[in-house]
Amino acid sequence: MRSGIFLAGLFIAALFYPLIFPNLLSIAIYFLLLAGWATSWDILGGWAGQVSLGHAAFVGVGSYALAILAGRYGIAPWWGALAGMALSAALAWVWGLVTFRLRGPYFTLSTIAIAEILRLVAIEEAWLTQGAEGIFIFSLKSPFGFDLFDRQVEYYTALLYLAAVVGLVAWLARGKLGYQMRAVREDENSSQAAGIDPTRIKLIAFMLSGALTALGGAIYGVYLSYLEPHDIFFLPLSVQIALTAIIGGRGTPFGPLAGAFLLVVAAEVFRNAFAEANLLIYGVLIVLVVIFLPRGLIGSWQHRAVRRRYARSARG
Amino acid sequence: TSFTGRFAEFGAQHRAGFEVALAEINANGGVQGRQVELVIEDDTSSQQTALAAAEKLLSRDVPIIMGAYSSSITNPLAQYFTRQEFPFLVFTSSADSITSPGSDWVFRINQPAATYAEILFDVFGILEATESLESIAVVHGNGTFENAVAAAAESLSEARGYELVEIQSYDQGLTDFRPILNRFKAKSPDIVFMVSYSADAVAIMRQVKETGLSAKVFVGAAAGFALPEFLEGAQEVAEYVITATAWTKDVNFEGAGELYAALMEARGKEPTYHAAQAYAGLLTVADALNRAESLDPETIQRALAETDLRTSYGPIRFTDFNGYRNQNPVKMVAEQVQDGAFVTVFTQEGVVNPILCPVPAWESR
Amino acid sequence: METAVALLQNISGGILIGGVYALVGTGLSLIFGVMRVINFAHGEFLAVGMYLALVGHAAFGLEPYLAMLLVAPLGFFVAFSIERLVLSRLVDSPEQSTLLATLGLALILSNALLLLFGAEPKTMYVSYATATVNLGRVTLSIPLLLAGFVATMIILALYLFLTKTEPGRAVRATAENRLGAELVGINTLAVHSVVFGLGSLIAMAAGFVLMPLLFAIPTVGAGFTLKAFVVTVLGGMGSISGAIGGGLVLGLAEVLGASYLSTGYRDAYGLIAFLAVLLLRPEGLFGRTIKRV
Amino acid sequence: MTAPKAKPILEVDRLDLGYGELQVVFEVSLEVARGELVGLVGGNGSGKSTVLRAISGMITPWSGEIGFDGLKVNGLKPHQMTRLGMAHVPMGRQLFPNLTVEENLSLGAYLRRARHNRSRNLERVFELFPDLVSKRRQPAGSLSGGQQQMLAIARALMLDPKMLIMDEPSLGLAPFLVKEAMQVVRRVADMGLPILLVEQNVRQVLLVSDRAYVLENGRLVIDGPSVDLMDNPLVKKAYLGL
Amino acid sequence: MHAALEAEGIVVQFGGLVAVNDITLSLDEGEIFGLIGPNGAGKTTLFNALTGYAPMRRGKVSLFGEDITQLPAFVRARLGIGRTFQIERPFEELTVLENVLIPAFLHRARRSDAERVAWDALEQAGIADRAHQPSADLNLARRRRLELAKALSLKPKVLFLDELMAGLNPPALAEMIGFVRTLTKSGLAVLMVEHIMKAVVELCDHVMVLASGERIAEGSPEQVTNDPKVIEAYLGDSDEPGDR
Ligand SMILES: Nc1ncnc2c1ncn2[C@@H]1O[C@H](COP(=O)(O)OP(=O)(O)OP(=O)(O)O)[C@@H](O)[C@H]1O
Ligand SMILES: Nc1ncnc2c1ncn2[C@@H]1O[C@H](COP(=O)(O)OP(=O)(O)OP(=O)(O)O)[C@@H](O)[C@H]1O
Ligand SMILES: [Mg+2]
Ligand SMILES: [Mg+2]
Repeated sequence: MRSGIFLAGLFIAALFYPLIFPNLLSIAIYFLLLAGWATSWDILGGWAGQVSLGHAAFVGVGSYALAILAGRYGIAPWWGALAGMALSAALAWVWGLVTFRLRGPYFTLSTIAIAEILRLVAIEEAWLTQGAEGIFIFSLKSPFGFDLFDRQVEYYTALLYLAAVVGLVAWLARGKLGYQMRAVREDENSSQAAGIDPTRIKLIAFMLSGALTALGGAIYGVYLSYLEPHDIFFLPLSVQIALTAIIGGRGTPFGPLAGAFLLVVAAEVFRNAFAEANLLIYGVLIVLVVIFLPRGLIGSWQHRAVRRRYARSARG
Repeated sequence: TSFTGRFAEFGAQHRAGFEVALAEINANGGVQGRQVELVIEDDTSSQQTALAAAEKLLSRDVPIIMGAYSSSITNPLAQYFTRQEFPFLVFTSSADSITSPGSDWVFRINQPAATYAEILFDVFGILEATESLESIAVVHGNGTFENAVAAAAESLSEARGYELVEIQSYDQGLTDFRPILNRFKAKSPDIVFMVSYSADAVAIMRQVKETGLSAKVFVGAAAGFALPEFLEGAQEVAEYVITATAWTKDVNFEGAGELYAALMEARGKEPTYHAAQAYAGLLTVADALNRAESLDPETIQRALAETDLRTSYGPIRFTDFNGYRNQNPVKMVAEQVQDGAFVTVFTQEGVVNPILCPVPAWESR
Repeated sequence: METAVALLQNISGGILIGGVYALVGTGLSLIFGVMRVINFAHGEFLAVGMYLALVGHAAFGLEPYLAMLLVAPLGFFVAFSIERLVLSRLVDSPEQSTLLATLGLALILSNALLLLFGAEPKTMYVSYATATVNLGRVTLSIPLLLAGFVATMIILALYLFLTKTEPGRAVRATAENRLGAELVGINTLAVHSVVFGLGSLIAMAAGFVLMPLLFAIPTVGAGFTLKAFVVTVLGGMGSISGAIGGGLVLGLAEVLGASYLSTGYRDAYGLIAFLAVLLLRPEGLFGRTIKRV
Repeated sequence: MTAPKAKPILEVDRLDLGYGELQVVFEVSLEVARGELVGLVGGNGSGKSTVLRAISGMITPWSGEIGFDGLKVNGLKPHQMTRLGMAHVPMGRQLFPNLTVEENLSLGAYLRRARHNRSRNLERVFELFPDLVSKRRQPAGSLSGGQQQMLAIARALMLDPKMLIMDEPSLGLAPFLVKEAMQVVRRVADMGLPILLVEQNVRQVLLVSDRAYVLENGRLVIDGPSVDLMDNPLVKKAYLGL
Repeated sequence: MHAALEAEGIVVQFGGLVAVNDITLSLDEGEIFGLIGPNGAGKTTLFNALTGYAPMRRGKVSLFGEDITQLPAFVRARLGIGRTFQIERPFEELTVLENVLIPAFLHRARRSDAERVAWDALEQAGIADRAHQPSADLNLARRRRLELAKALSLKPKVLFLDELMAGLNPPALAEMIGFVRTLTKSGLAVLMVEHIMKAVVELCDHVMVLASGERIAEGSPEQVTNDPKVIEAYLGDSDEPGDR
């Protein structure tokens, strides 16, 4: 409850951000998108416990769907985004059906493989994606007269996206599906004994996760306005999405948000402060967080809080 | 530009070029009597960091922005600056799409990718006088740039009547080209046309020898084959390879030799044409700023458009041609590896040094 | 006739490349088998190996294979210390912690290489870089032959170590049950450090043997990490003999796919084989199924 | 016969133990003399396993002292304790399921101190557990629960230990195996090896042990010769279900 | 009128090993059925077959006359089969209440409704006082109660208990026996595997003895405990451990 109020406050503060920092919008947009992707990733990776290192594929599907539909057929970007989400959900469904027989590290490795294959497809099937040449988003229909290429508009779109994703996850977490996902993560046999169909729950999680990631991908596509397979279907992007969620705290509604904040700010600060050593320091930061906060920023805090609350109630 | 990440190698070259140019400009009294300050941001080889850095630069009231190395990064930057109506000078990225269709705000001093193929096909034309060249096989990386060069080669083969027997792409970082080369060998093409970054270039040539693939002409379009690392790594197998490049120390522009020496000193090792491009880019900017009455974007844009500069990199002026926009029509040069060194063999003015052709078969070297 | 020679040529090329892949996979498999850590920095250790070979070559003018023997202790020490400093603190942490930690290590290593050696590709020139031998009409690259041979020897040595020696048995016991191993007096944390050191050293050795064939750039590792994953999954995670089979399958799949289908999808062939194996035989092509009660 | 005469092999002095911020064992002191079979009993969650874990080095004591064979051993790791001659048969046995029975046993004698006696000990162990002889080439994971328990004890004996500590060796065993396991424990003790035995099955423990301690909510409440405890009304009520 | 649960000719094989061989049993509402036998006899495996976790080679299972042989475990759980696991498996990252909430959601989608069901189950299993404790920190006795509460919040019609009493000390054991006894009052049918003969004798209406996958005896607790075959294979002859 308290965290709900805190979050609403944060959201309102975020509404004023462009007024205070009109020149720091790009980085804020990326933060919002990364947080949104990580939160979406976490539905599958944190709540349902299936660590994916292939989520860049959904960013790709979302952004390419929008770009292709808008560029070639002049279809409005929101329909493009929807199409990307639908396509991603379908992709996740097939992907899940094929790979959910695998457990733990095997599943993770299979996601890398599938995303890599998709990257090669995006490069090789130039008739669809224009291949390595890349694809531009030159003009888009403007909803209500908003110019979608305007950084402010993009900022608010991304903010809405993040708010929606975080809100959805926070709401899910308290309800039936949230608990069913956690049950599946903890122990598939036990969850069957509780009447849960683990495959179905994982599929739902995967499809939701994929579709929401694709929505963020569509916004990202507009923000970049130029897409190229190597950069979009990029293993490091997949890794960063997962990293953000895990550093923040897997399976916590606000962990990915905290993770994105830490990573984006750290990356920017290090980029300016350490010049060529910046990625090295960034790596050190990751290792330190892992060693000292093994459950991630929010996760470790929550873990301790639950115990403290219990210890207090047991004493009192 | 990129100082870390995948493209860090080129960022380092750029830095040398900037240093030399900046020293020169400020030694000559700066711009309109003021010393020039260069603000550099590292894009960490990432599109999104580049965009954030661009916005940051805009907010710092710089008059003009230059960038970046990779076309995949420059493309979104060009889009961004066009929308912001801010002058943007491209000095290395060669994807055609940057200036074709291009925009009023994007200027490029370096050559588009297609010209790499053009100059080489011009060389083939010359060689036709003595040799019959009919078939061509292309191997290229699947990056934006290599792809563009290969596409140009494909259409040029058709336009100029060569039979394209194979065109094969490979994924970056590939180590084993033998399957591709064996395929080529089966078709025995007259020309082997390779488009690769430097690291792959060495591996390809070594494996060409290993598989015993012989052809009358080996050409390496683009970056990989024109770098000093290529000579160092490939050694004797690099012999006879013809490459296209934007600039060498032997080009007949005044001061090229001195520039080479200065860049050499700044980089601490063999400079590449990327360094020269960065140098020329900065000179262009200084020149435009010198002519601009004020620092608002339109004025600078106009000043840029009117650029007519001679540098040791070559002449710089921006025109519209063949669908390009604000593109400096660079004259490329072709070099051939002869006795372990790059020898400039062909420029727009014609053959300057003899071109060795046909390449002897491996057994008889 | 021509096509038969070409096929033989391709198969032998695939086998040799596969030998090197097997070596890369073996190290990863060893680490996973004992520590249950998927080492995302594995390829980076290979890159470290390449640079060590370069340094050895440049500083002492050593043949990479000789340099390997000299520099091996140093490489082992680096990996050993990294395990001590980082991974050993994570033995009781949740599974994703080690995954993250190795990702962090990968970043650290590749950027340390960038700072030390610069970004430009470095090649090593050895006199036999392009030498070949002919077996009938099949041409084989000598550096590749050497690489395949050394890879085989290293794997063999590792196999003998694990099955025939007392410390090897301690390693296997640790892999089976860490607490159980502690209880018979095995210092399992030390075993982890040694195993990580060994596994990474094997990756570095792969870097050494690849150096005359390839080039070093600081970011070369990531691709090899992926290949190592493919190899280990093909062969069965944690199985040394499996890694050999996995390496060969990957080498052949890539070469044959690239030769007879399309080269653009070359990397996809290995990945598709990988997925197929994961789905049809999750224990690996060569793994045994051990069902427990 | 039961009173310790020489200096005890294990001395535990005012031990405080816990997990995270939660203390579960308070000022526990106990000792085991050479040649003695001592029981440690108590209700669920009273902290018995926790005490054993501290002794074998799996957890570090908050305060208090553990002395083994004349040395202060606080904070040593399990493998270090093993090196000193402390063998621990934990709950869940911790065998190497994919290795054969024989390999499991020979790993039991992994340490140098035990290695040269390996074949002699192997004979002794097979004498003690004749059931294992026919299974020596089978993977440990394929044994029945009772056989696995035997193997766990046997592996501990391969170490040539100075002392043995055991956690619930009868858990989950069929009734006749419970008795058999207890008899084995007694036989091992009769060979002169000091044993600290933790068991849920209080009745069985009191039947086989020389002396016993009773732990309740992390504190020692009663101790004394097992025969006396058998008749102690408190023990009768709380632990024997009488 | 159908029996609550009927199983006919169940056979389970692992490779060459026949773990359960041709077992038939039937269980009525309100009945407690005991399954005993030496380690490795196949008790857990039989449980797994009936609840849908082990593949059956042959045989038929029906619940109130409805054939459930082909149904996966989670569907059987929805139809009213609750079970505990021999090695308890709490959802470790969750608190006790949340653990029980998960099965409680099965019949109620609303959280407040599900919470009510969960609290009832916690009360019934006697662990309501620990509702907010992280389940990973529970001791053995409480883990067992949590297992029971989880099974109960499914509102099952047939309950499978696999060694629920193992490792409990006498007071905890007596308490647990009490819990189980109250369960049958509402007509729940219970199938239990136990090595603790005290619990078997006190609770079961009917006992079956397995050894090496075969049924070797069946009947009332008294009949079975006095059967020489059972004494030889399972109970052992004397009550005293060794002679000293
Ligand atoms: N790993 C752990 N983390 C947190 N608390 C623990 C842990 N292990 C045990 N505890 C708590 O410590 C207390 C003592 O546990 P311990 O296992 O020592 O009891 P025990 O006497 O062996 O009981 P049992 O009959 O269950 O084996 C219990 O309340 C238990 O919940
Ligand atoms: N997944 C499996 N794969 C192979 N064999 C198995 C498997 N599960 C059980 N077994 C074998 O089936 C037999 C019966 O095992 P089960 O677990 O049913 O015994 P149990 O009667 O429950 O014994 P306990 O009282 O020790 O729990 C054993 O021999 C066991 O080794
Ligand atoms: Mg215990
Ligand atoms: Mg069982």
